[in-house]
Amino acid sequence: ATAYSAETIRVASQKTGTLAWELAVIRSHGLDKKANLAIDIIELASPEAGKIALRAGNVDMMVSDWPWVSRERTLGAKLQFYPYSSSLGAVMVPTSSPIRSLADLKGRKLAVAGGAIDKSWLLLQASLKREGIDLKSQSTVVYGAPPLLAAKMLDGEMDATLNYWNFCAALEAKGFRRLAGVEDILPKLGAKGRIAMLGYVFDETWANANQDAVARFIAMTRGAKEILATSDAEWDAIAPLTGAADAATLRAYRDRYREGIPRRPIADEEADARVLYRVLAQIGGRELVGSAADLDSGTFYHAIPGD
Amino acid sequence: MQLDVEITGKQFESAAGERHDVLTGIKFSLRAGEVGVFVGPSGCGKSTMLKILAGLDHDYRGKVSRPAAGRLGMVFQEPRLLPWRSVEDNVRLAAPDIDRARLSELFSVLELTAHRSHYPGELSLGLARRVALARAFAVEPDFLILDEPLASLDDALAARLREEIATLVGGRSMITLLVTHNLDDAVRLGDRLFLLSARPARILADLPIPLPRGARGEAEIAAIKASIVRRTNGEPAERDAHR
Amino acid sequence: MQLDVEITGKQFESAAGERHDVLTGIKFSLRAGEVGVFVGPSGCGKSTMLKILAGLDHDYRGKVSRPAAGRLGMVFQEPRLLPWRSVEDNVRLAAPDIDRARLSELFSVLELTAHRSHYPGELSLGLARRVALARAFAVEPDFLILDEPLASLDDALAARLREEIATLVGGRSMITLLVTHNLDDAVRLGDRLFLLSARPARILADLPIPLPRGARGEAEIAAIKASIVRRTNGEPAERDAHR
Amino acid sequence: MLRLLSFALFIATWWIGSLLIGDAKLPAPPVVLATMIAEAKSGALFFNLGATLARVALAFTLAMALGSAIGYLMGRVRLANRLGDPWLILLLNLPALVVIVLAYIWAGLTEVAAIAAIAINKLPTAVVTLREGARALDPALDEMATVFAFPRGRAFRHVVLPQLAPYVAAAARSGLSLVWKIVLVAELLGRPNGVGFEIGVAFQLFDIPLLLAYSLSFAAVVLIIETVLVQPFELRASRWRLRAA
Amino acid sequence: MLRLLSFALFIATWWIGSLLIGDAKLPAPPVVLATMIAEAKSGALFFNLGATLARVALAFTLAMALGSAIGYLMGRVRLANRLGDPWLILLLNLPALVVIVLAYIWAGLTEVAAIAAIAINKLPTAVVTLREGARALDPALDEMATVFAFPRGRAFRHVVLPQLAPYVAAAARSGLSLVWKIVLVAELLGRPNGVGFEIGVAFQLFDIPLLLAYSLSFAAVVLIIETVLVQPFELRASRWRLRAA
Ligand SMILES: Nc1ncnc2c1ncn2[C@@H]1O[C@H](COP(=O)(O)OP(=O)(O)OP(=O)(O)O)[C@@H](O)[C@H]1O
Ligand SMILES: Nc1ncnc2c1ncn2[C@@H]1O[C@H](COP(=O)(O)OP(=O)(O)OP(=O)(O)O)[C@@H](O)[C@H]1O
Ligand SMILES: [Mg+2]
Ligand SMILES: [Mg+2]
Repeated sequence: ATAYSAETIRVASQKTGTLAWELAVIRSHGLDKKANLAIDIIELASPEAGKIALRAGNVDMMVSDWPWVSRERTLGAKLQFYPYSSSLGAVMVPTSSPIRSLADLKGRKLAVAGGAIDKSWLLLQASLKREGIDLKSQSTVVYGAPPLLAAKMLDGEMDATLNYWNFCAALEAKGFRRLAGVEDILPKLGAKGRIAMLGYVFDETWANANQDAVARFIAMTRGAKEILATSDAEWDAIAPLTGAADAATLRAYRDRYREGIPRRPIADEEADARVLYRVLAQIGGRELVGSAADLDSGTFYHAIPGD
Repeated sequence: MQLDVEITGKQFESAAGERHDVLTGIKFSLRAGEVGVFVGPSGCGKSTMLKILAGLDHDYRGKVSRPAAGRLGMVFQEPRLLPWRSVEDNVRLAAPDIDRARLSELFSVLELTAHRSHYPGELSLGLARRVALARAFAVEPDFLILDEPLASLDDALAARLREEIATLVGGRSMITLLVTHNLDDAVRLGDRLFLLSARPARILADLPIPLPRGARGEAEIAAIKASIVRRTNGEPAERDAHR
Repeated sequence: MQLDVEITGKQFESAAGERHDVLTGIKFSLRAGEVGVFVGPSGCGKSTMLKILAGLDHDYRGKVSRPAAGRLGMVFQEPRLLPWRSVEDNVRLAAPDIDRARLSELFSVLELTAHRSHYPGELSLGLARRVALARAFAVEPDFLILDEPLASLDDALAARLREEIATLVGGRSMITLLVTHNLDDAVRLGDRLFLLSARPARILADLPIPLPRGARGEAEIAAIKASIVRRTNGEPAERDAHR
Repeated sequence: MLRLLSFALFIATWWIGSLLIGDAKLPAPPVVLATMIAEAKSGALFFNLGATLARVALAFTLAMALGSAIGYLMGRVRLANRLGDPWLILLLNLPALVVIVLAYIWAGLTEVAAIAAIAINKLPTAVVTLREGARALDPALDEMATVFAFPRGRAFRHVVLPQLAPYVAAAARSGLSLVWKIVLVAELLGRPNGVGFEIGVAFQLFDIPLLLAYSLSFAAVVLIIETVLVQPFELRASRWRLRAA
Repeated sequence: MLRLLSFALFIATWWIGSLLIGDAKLPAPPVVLATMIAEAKSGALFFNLGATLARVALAFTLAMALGSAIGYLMGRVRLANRLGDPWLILLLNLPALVVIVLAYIWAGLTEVAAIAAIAINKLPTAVVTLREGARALDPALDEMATVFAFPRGRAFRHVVLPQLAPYVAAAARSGLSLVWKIVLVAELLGRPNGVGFEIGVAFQLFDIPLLLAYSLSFAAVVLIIETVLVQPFELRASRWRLRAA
């Protein structure tokens, strides 16, 4: 224990999200004490709740994506982004499905999680467009809530689903085939590597005022990620949090999670984000990215030592 | 066509749960063309009886055989008009087949012509009762039940309406039941007069009125009335029997 | 304490939008202890006038000065009981200060003792009207308004209640207004008798009844009645004037 | 006139509020209006509003018709009430989310499932309201209709319906608002268009002007329907009621 | 008795349904019961149910009280109705989601914001129902109360309230169900506990037994309250109504 009280960082965490897993590891290993931080976790039940919490001033930090942060910045809210996970969605099909490539999706019933402005969905469309396929009009697209669509996939009501990575992992454990991950199509669109779509989002002014604490926070979470990356036993400890129904699912979660730990320099991340931002804007993600043609230059947070 | 009534018992259960008798011995028959008049103390069970005879209440002991295929017309003790329909519609809904001329005639006899398009809420009680009368007359009933039809009307109007009822009764071969507290009405309109006891009601006396309706002069009427008053006053103990 | 009334006009607008006159010339005064009786054809505007005098309707032309601090008791033309309160509660709610003995006495005079705990829906119309009477009496009014209080009651009971009203009126110095279609009631109870025209109502005649109430024998009453009948029949054209 | 004034007052309150709270937390009327116009120009507003209105109309009609019938029955027939009551309470207290999710699971991500789910959510509230209405029916008028041998249809139309009217009005108004609340959830969870879908998008983006633009468009549609259709009709239907003195 | 039978019938239908459709799509009663018991044992059920019930109780009371008062006023005073009506329609047709989001943004992710948002969602439906009730009040009884100089309180309690009772009952029942539907959204979006939070989690995990366990727990609570409290009271209060012959 230190003589002076630790700085408090309030973090919004979705109860079923990966951030909750990391926070559990941080707690159990006392990483927060070592970083001299008090982590105040605001548990929430839905992804959007974090945005409300940040806007309402109830938390300092939440997890979201950089297209949104850039959009908010052009609208006047000075938020910033720091990479958190490069786990991306994937297109899943049943094992025995005749669908062999993304091009085969033509004319099929495709369940898209997250709606028309989902980033993965826009990127998938963009990449297929380069092959002359307009997936939106050439296949039957069904939008819906991610868990619901995953269940629909299990039912066999859909031919394929583009879903969030955790639902894909669960499907994988149930024997579904991973047709393609979104990271696989990124190079085609001009990205240099796996990009971290998700990141910590916080207010610029707050971050500047608390640079040191933010740096310690990032370092601390890296520590937690390292533990989860190396220790299998740790996964058994957090298994109840993941809601994994069986060992196979947990294993799938673990592997995909490990893949998704961002390890690239932030400058590379930002460069790729710039490229993809244009792709997104082009494919009709105006709604998603807003009116600006380019990624807002202040979107990424650069003040972490060592980046 | 005939009405045969034998009600041996009718009970009500109050909200508090106690049961009490309302009718005990009601037994009579009426033939077509006859007017049966019922006179009895307030609260003795007259309306209850009429409800049974109208087929509105089946929860009684006994047997009632009503004229089978006949049309029923009834004037309830309260007007029971539909507040959201005009006077004319109230009548027409009960008697959709009535022709214009007859309707106009009815309204004119009952002095309702000025009120045809009014809603019941805009009527005086006397007017509303007249609408109820118009409705009962309009169906051209074979079986007519009148529960104090001439209450709340001034004497002159009441007398004219009594004539109208007499005409109606005389013109068609129908069975009529009339409840009234007005002996004058009773004697002028009735063919048979039933005196009822206090609750639980039973028929105390069944007095036929010998002369045909048209032939009754003021003197005869006075005589009959006097005899009835004598009878009813002879039994003062009855009325509070239920306490 | 005095009641001064001068209503020069009262109109109603029907739902269809037409306006029609209901009262034109109503001008009279009553002193404490007096009973004013109003007799007029059905629908002429009696209840409307009573409503104005009771202070329920302020939309009229003219001026009414009511007894200032007096308690008001009223029997409406329909019972207007609260269906969800027992007979006793209906009375008690209007007259919370009434003592047990007086209440029991009232119920006993009105032959309601057996019905104290009943709900209005379980009463006959005559019983309900008696409850309304009990309620008006129970408040021990200084200003009593009775709109056909004895309708729907049998003659014997009506006569007894008439006595009761006379006693009440005689015992307290109050102003009483009575509307009735029964000339007998009018002459036996009234001090002043107002004959009203057909709608729009105006006072046709203001007849003082000279003898004090207690002193009127059957012969005098018959004489007064006869004179009134003569008067009303002298003006047959009035009644349909509003058509 | 007064309505217009009141409406103006609303806009004024909103505007002042947005000035006080700040545009980020409550966008001012012109901002929302601009968004609305942009959406209208692109056609998206009408397309989505149309889709939602169609769903609302269908689900609402279905639920009102069925719910009123069941409610009427439960109010009149004691046995029906006894039997139906536990089901009613259950249905009443099942979360919208659960009903919608189950409907989608059983009937697929289809239009039918969505409309059925919405209707099922609204149904019990209509039942509950109409049941009260049926219980309050005046037996005296029933007796009148029996005596004068009103055929079933005539009795229903002229005797029963006018008595139920205020309950129907209450059920319809609050029901429409409920349907509208639930259709959004249904669209959010599994429909590819509609106001709910757009609101979902707006919500994901945290785009408050867009959120308000769509919400208020629907409210405006209802406001117009109320002013032009419902209220004149209501006024006509309640003409018989005496205006208070 | 009959209620119990009907309830048994419900369980039977469910069970058979789950056998036909398959456990994955509709878990059988014992599965849900087991989940319920597990949650109860861990204390989570009571904790979350308690949190939600507290919110429901507060928001419900607030909305019913305020909504009834406003509705009564709007039903009796024409001016109030004219002025309030556009606001009412607007409020009625604002999506729950929007109200909740705005409340959280303005007042923070607080308990107060949640309860206020829920109450605001329910308020207009209470207003609408009570307004109809106030419009249907019998002027004859009002006149009676005036003549006999009923003090305001007595007139309200003995003359007005019994006439409003069926409307209050309808508003309360359908209102409780609405509050319950909305509290879930509010908890989903910004509370760290409660049934809505758990249902959100269950949905993310697509754990249907958990989803049903929480949903049905609340329904069960309401069912018990209805049976033990509300219905006996209602029976007493409507004793004066004549049973149909
Ligand atoms: N609210 C109203 N709107 C329109 N017209 C009305 C209204 N109330 C009464 N009237 C009309 O005013 C006239 C007088 O009614 P009122 O009730 O005063 O008559 P009344 O003399 O008491 O008759 P009755 O002896 O039948 O009770 C009637 O013609 C009636 O139609
Ligand atoms: N639904 C009911 N429940 C309980 N008791 C009832 C019910 N209806 C009537 N009664 C009782 O039955 C008795 C007879 O009532 P009924 O209406 O037949 O009297 P009535 O002879 O028509 O009297 P009136 O001349 O006053 O109209 C009354 O004592 C009344 O209290
Ligand atoms: Mg009777
Ligand atoms: Mg009158």
